[in-house]
Amino acid sequence: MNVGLEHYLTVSAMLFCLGLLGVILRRNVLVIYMSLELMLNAANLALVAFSRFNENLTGQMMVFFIITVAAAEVAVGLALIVALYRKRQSAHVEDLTSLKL
Amino acid sequence: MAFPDILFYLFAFLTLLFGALVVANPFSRNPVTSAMFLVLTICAMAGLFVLLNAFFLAAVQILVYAGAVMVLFLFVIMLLDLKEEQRRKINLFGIVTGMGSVLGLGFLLMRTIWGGDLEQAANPSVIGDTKALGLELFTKGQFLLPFEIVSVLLLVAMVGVILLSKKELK
Amino acid sequence: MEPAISPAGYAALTILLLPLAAAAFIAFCTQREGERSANLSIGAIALGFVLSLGLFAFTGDQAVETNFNWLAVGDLHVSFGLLLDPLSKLMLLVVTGVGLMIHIYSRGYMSGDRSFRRYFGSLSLFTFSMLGIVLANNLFMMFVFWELVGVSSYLLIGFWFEKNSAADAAKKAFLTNRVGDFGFILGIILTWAAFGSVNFAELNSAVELGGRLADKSAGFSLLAEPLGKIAGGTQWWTVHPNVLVTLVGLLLFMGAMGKSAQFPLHVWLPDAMEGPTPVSALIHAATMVAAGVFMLCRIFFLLNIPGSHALEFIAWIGGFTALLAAVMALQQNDIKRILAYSTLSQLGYMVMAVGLHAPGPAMFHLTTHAAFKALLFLGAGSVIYACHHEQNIWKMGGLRVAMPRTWWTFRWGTLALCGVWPFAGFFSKDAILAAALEHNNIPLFVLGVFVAGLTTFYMSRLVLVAFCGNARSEEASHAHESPGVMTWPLVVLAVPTLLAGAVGIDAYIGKLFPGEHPPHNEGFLNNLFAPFNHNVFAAGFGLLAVVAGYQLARALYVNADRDRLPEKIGVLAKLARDRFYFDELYEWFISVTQETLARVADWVDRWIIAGFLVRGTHGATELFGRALRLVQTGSLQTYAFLFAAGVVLVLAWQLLLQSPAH
Amino acid sequence: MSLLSAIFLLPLLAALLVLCIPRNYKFVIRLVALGATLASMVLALTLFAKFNAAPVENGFKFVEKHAWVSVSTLKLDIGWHLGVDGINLGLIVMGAIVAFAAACVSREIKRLEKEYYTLLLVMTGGILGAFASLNLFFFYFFHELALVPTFIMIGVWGHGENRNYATFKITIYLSLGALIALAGLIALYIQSGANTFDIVELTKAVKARPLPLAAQSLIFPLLLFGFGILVSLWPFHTWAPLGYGAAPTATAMLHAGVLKKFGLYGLLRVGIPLMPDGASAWLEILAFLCLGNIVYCGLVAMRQKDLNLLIGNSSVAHMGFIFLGIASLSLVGVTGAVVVMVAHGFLAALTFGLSGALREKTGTLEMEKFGGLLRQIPFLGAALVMAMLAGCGLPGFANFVGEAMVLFGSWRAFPLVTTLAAWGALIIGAVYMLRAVRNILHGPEKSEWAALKDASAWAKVPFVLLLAALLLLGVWPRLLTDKIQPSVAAILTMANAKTADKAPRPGDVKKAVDEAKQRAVQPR
Amino acid sequence: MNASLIVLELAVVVLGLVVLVQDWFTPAKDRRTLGYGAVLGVAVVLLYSFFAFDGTETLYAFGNAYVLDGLALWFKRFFLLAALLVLIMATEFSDSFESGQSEFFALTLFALAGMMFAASANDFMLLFVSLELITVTFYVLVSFLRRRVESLEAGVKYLILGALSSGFLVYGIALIFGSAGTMNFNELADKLANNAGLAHKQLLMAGVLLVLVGLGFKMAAVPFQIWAPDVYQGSPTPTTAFLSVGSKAAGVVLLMRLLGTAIPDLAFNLEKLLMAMAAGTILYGSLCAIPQRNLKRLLGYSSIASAGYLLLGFAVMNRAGSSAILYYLAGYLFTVLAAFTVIAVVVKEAGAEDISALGGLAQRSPLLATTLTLAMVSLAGIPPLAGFFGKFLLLKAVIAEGVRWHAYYWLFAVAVVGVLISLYYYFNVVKAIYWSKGATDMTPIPVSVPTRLALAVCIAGMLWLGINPDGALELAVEAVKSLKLA
Repeated sequence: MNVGLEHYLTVSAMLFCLGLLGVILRRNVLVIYMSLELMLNAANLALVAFSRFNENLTGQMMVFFIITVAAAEVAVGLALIVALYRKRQSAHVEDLTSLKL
Repeated sequence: MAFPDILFYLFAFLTLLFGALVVANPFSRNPVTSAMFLVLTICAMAGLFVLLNAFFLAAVQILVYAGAVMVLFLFVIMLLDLKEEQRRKINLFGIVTGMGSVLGLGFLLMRTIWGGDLEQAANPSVIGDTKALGLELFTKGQFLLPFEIVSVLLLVAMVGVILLSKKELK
Repeated sequence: MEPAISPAGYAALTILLLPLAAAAFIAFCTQREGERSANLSIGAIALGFVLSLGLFAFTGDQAVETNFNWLAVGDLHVSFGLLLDPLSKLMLLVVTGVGLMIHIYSRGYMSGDRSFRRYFGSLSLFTFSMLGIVLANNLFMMFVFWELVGVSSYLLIGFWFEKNSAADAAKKAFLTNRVGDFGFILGIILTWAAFGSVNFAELNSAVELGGRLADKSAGFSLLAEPLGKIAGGTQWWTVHPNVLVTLVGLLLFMGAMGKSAQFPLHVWLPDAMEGPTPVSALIHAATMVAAGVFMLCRIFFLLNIPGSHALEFIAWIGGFTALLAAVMALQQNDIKRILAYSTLSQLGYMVMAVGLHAPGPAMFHLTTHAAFKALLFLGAGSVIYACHHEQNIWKMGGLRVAMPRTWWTFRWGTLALCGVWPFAGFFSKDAILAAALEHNNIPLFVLGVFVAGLTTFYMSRLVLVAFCGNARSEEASHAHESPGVMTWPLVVLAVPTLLAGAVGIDAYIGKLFPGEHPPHNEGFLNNLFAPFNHNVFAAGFGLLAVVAGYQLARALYVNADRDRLPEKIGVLAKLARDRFYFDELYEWFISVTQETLARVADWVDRWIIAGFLVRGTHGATELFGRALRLVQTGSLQTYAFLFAAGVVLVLAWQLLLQSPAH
Repeated sequence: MSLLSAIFLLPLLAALLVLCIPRNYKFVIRLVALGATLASMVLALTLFAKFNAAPVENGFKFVEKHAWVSVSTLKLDIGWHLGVDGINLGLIVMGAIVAFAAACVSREIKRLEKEYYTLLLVMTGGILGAFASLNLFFFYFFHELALVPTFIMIGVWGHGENRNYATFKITIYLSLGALIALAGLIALYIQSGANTFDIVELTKAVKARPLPLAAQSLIFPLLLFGFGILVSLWPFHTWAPLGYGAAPTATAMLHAGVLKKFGLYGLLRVGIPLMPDGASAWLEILAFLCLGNIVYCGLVAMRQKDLNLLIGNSSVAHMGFIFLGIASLSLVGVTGAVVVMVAHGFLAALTFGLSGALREKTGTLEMEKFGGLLRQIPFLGAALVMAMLAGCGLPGFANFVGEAMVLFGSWRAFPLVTTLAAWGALIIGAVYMLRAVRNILHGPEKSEWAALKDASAWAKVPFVLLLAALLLLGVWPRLLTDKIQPSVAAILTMANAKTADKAPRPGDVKKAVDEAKQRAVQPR
Repeated sequence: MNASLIVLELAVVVLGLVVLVQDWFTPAKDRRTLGYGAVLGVAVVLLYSFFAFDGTETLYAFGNAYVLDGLALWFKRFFLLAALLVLIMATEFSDSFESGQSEFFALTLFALAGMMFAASANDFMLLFVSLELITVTFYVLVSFLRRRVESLEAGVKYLILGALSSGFLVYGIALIFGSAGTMNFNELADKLANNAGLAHKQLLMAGVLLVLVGLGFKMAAVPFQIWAPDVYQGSPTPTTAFLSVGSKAAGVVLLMRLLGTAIPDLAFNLEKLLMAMAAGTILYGSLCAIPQRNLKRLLGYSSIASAGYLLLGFAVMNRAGSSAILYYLAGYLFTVLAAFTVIAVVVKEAGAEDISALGGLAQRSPLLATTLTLAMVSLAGIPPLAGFFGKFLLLKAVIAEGVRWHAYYWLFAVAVVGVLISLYYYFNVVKAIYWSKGATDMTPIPVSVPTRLALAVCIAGMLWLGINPDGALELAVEAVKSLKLA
């Protein structure tokens, strides 16, 4: 069987699920954040694959923007995590429970 | 099986393997490890991008993602002096339900992907090299505006990072 | 459509409204001038009496109706209507005449009471209401004034409201009357539903017509349908018209039961003696309690519809009340209570008379009774006044010397009550006994005669104990005659007590009820002996009973210092003294029915509806909210999981369940 | 501003004015409130005097109509439409009088006067506006406008330890009722096909094309129970005694007296005429629910120890008569129901006003604690006795006329219910009313109340006013019934349009008798 | 290409830059003036929007990626007004920031720009980018009080969950792009209309659903509501206010475009899902709020419930529903901003966010008490305030659909239950203002003139929308004209 769109999408979907799994199961905020990057990358893969097989560069343009946005997001996010770590001396999500109910 | 297909399977396997190791590494719970595997994942994906003729993006992926973003991650990890994640009590219920929902999502996505909806060109000829993308970006109006907005976004990120990580307060 | 009003109508209207005006004026305009209030009140009723006399003298027997359109909605037409016919004119005289004496008497009796003003205000209000009943030309108006009489008697009985007993008695009187009114209004509604009118004249012509036509109860067959609904639920079946007319009659009679204190609604009357004595005289002897009998006479044509068995029932209720009350009177020691039971007993006579198809004699007895019973009550009041509000006859004695005028008038009243010839009571009682004989109702005749004997017995007991013998208490020994403002009314009332029997009242009323055997007015002297000519058995047995009763009383009570009757009749005496435990029985009955229902309703309200259902819903909602809120654990992991689960849920819902098959 | 709109806009404007007055000028604030309600009462009385029974098109007089919201693309057309006929005329006049009385008794309020009078005026305006509106949207709008001040007033100026619970209970209960009714009204708007909230237009549309049965049987119960909750229809009544028990005097007067009639009015104005078939299925059930009010709540009232709870329950009980009258669908019964609506308005205001005065003077309403008060407070006592007697249906007061008419009118349709209702009216009502009089006013004087003072001359004004109204209508009911009757007849024509009543009516009998008479006179 | 269409956004961005730059030249104590300057600037832009555009015709720019129609213009003005009021609040609030007052204003303006772009998004790429601009800015705004751990915690929670939702959104866009081959809404709609097969593609539906996830997150709709209470509570009050109005509205306008412009032929399939979401959101928000004592958190739950009411309008998916959404949002703007302004003042004064901080407010500041009461009453949906008419329109739209399908009656019933429950907690707030016991501090609370003005605007808005809805409703109807609705 020739490698086609389905295959790329399958990889993408699996990667997406892996990222999601990380977000749900890991307790370290940084790792969670990395897992989120995995999910974005999965989307990127899907977009590039679609772009290729639909003969349409728009998808790739989208990836371009996603990467840029992700970079900005990561910057802000990490700064935030650093700030929180300074306060809490922890990057564990269990420790983030002053807001609840 | 054609050579590109073999490459696809290789990179796909690597991507998923490294991705899995980002999420769950049986040998180390250190975030650094996760970060390093994320770099590897990204690199493997760049390979997939090349297979998809998205050369520019493959380069960007490595330059921006593996280069800049991941370095940022590592810096932070180092900055925070994170120890290996202590082994806390494993929440079995959480793991099971979490796995359950992720598997559910996976099932649904797979079902959708293999549902026969896909249309694909038989011999795709699109090549996403720098020139093509550059032309696309700067000649088509539809990308111009997002581009400009992203610049504002970056400004916001800059301001935000400064604000959030400034040590002393004015 | 307002009809022209005749001069007689104006007069009637004036008579009716004068006391109301007096009451209103007293309520709003006199502040502390008690005297002026009394004068206003007396003036109003005096004027009314004069006008009534004029009406009585100068208007013919033809009924005159005056209608003011009061309410007209759909099929319900109620006029504020005044009906002047012999019946109402006679009652006008009774009410205003006896009322006038009582008003005058009250000025003396109530002098010094701190609520003098209120007393006369209420009295005038009562007079107004009573006159309203008398003059009403339709059932609805009658009911209106019926209720007003109830409420003004409530005010008067509870006049000394600081006394618990008075306050309770007022409440009891009102409530018991209300039970009667409940039947009354249902009866009125049924009548209206059947005939489409509440006007007496219209009803009468409809009934007459129904009687003349082959269809004997033209209107009543229509009642079958809604009644069937009550009885049969979904099944529509026809109730026999006879049942219906009887039912209507009995429901209307319920009103009379309440007002005229007929068994089983008799319990309020003795308690009502808690009111000032003139009030007892006015309300519970002469007027209010007579209203029931008057009403029965008024609607006699409705009770007398062919096929109705209401009258039989009424007769027996009346007879039973007469007997029961007489027995209870035997063992009372309170002078007013004895009179109260005696009133009950006499009302029983009247009701019995109506039941015996003899409304004429009933009205006759009502009239004479009004005079002599008012006299007796006022006399009792005089005694009480003299004895510093001592009411126990065993603490009196020897009053005949100290209070000569009271003694003489009281004795006349007693004679009339016992039915001694030639006092008025003899004639009216005789007419009733005769009616029983004429209808071949021997049991009721025997009962009537027996009660006559009992009446003589207990009244003789009263007179012998209270007036004769020696004073048995400090108060009694220092008693002296009451002031003239109190004794002169006694004297005035003594006149009709002696003479009313033979002036032809029966003949006057008889014109109203042509179906019966109307006696003829043959002049005073002839009338004096008419009973013996007419029905010698009735007269003879009546007198015999009097003699027997008096002899028995004399044997027991001449110079007695205690009651020796209980030794003779044993347990019956105790039963009589304790009023056959009707109050206790009712109290028990009410507590097991109404009070229990109220308790249950309150419990259901408190615990089931407000508690379980409302608070339960509220609690469940809040609980649900609190439970749901637990989702917000604050843990990012949980949040992420829930988010993911939500995504899966949405995708699964839409992609699996809502697959676009169409 | 026309006469009709002035009646309720005046209080609303006065509310704005009060908002602008500094809070220290308490006297001025009170004066404005009194003045506004007085003016609106006078205007209402003028309206009443000007109203004549001459028939007009659509049956409404003093009509005022403006466009308000009209968006054709949404098929949304809400117009400002005011008008009176015999039914709401009495309610408006009654409401205005009660509002003035409520403003009078508000002297008991001693804190946050500015807010209080603002809310009172808003409530007044809302109430009167609801009754004046011929557009269902504004009908509902003004009702809600009046409802919220109710809640807040109970909460802020209420009495008793149950105040909180009572506030929330009444808020949620009444809002539930209002929302259910709103659902019904919107459904009516949509399903009538007329796409209008205008009552006149709706009536026309339904006359031309009756609502389909399915729609009727959906909408009518919504209206019945929605409005029913607002009127404390059994078993949705428990908010009422509790709420009134906790409410400040004026609020209880206005709500129990006037605002509560909203649901009944709505049922009569909309539910019965527009959905005759939907109604016919429910009216029998309604008739039995009435018994819940009349008998059951009467029994509950018998057990109350607190005067306000007693009055509250009795007020619930009185609603039963109105429901019964409406359920009877007879001219006499429905007219009687309207009379009771008006009469009960005065009565409820009077009783709550009196109990408020009593509480203000004694600080309690527990009947056990009183006794022999008639001596100390002859005026209030006498007024209370009169109110209680009016409450148990004594002739001479307007309530009697209405209740008697209801009983007369409903006999044919529901004999059993009528019988029990008469029992409730004549006996149960009398039991608890007299019990209250007995416990509070009669009996031996108690030393702790020896210093009690009767109401001052000014304080008597509202009570005299209300009593006078009750007596006037009781003595001269035609003042009201002649105006009500044609309007009710119009409604009943619609209500009975579909199912021709084959059962003979009292009038038929009279006719038959008359005919028989004619025949009898003719020679054989 | 008609680049002049973005003049409003451009002006806002420039204003933000000016504020940032001007910061250097402004001494610390005068930074407040920057806030007022920003307010003034936004006001000018808002006014200018009325002169520059009338929204009667649909204008496109940037390769049809940017659309300026009635809807976009309506929402732009909405966002401008919201930002205006938020900026006033922020200026008052800025004392509590240890640093970065002017950055706060500037970031608010950038977020505003993002919202305004979102209002005009006609392309998934623009949708994504503008949404990210909003989100990323809010990461900073939420955690602005970095001295307070709650603020940072809220920031991290918003960050992680926001990024998660972005991930789903992006994946959804990818799937849509993959199945339709375009990112433009108009082109997608055309393809859907001309290609019946496309409508049946599960891939497209999955993509739409994932985009819905992203937008649902913005709106705080169940099951993506979970972040809202925590973030609302932890954020600085002006941020919370902007979050609950602006961010939510951005989600709304994008969802409207998605359903009304991009996939009008597919939207019908989502009916049941949207109904379920609406019902769930209303119930969740209402139920959870019952025991809530923290004011901002309470408003967080209330904002969830409001999202539910908005979803009612989406569920009916017609002109009446959409215009009702707009109307409701307009009322919601004034109401919520009034509430948050009062809360900001009170919280600053009392130092606590508990509902008991309102004790004695009636005495301490009648203006604040009245405003908050009106806001609560309006939120509860009671006339004559804006909330009533908005809810009325929504409920009417729902009942109208009931004729077609009876399930809408049940949806209405759920809404009624929600309204009833919400009455309970809204009146709890009113209760706290007027009759709670134990309020000790009775010192009057000073209210500055700009705040008074803001409150006056809010009250006027609430009353105007409640009493004279005709014009505003006409505007809303005009605004949704460009959507392809039944």
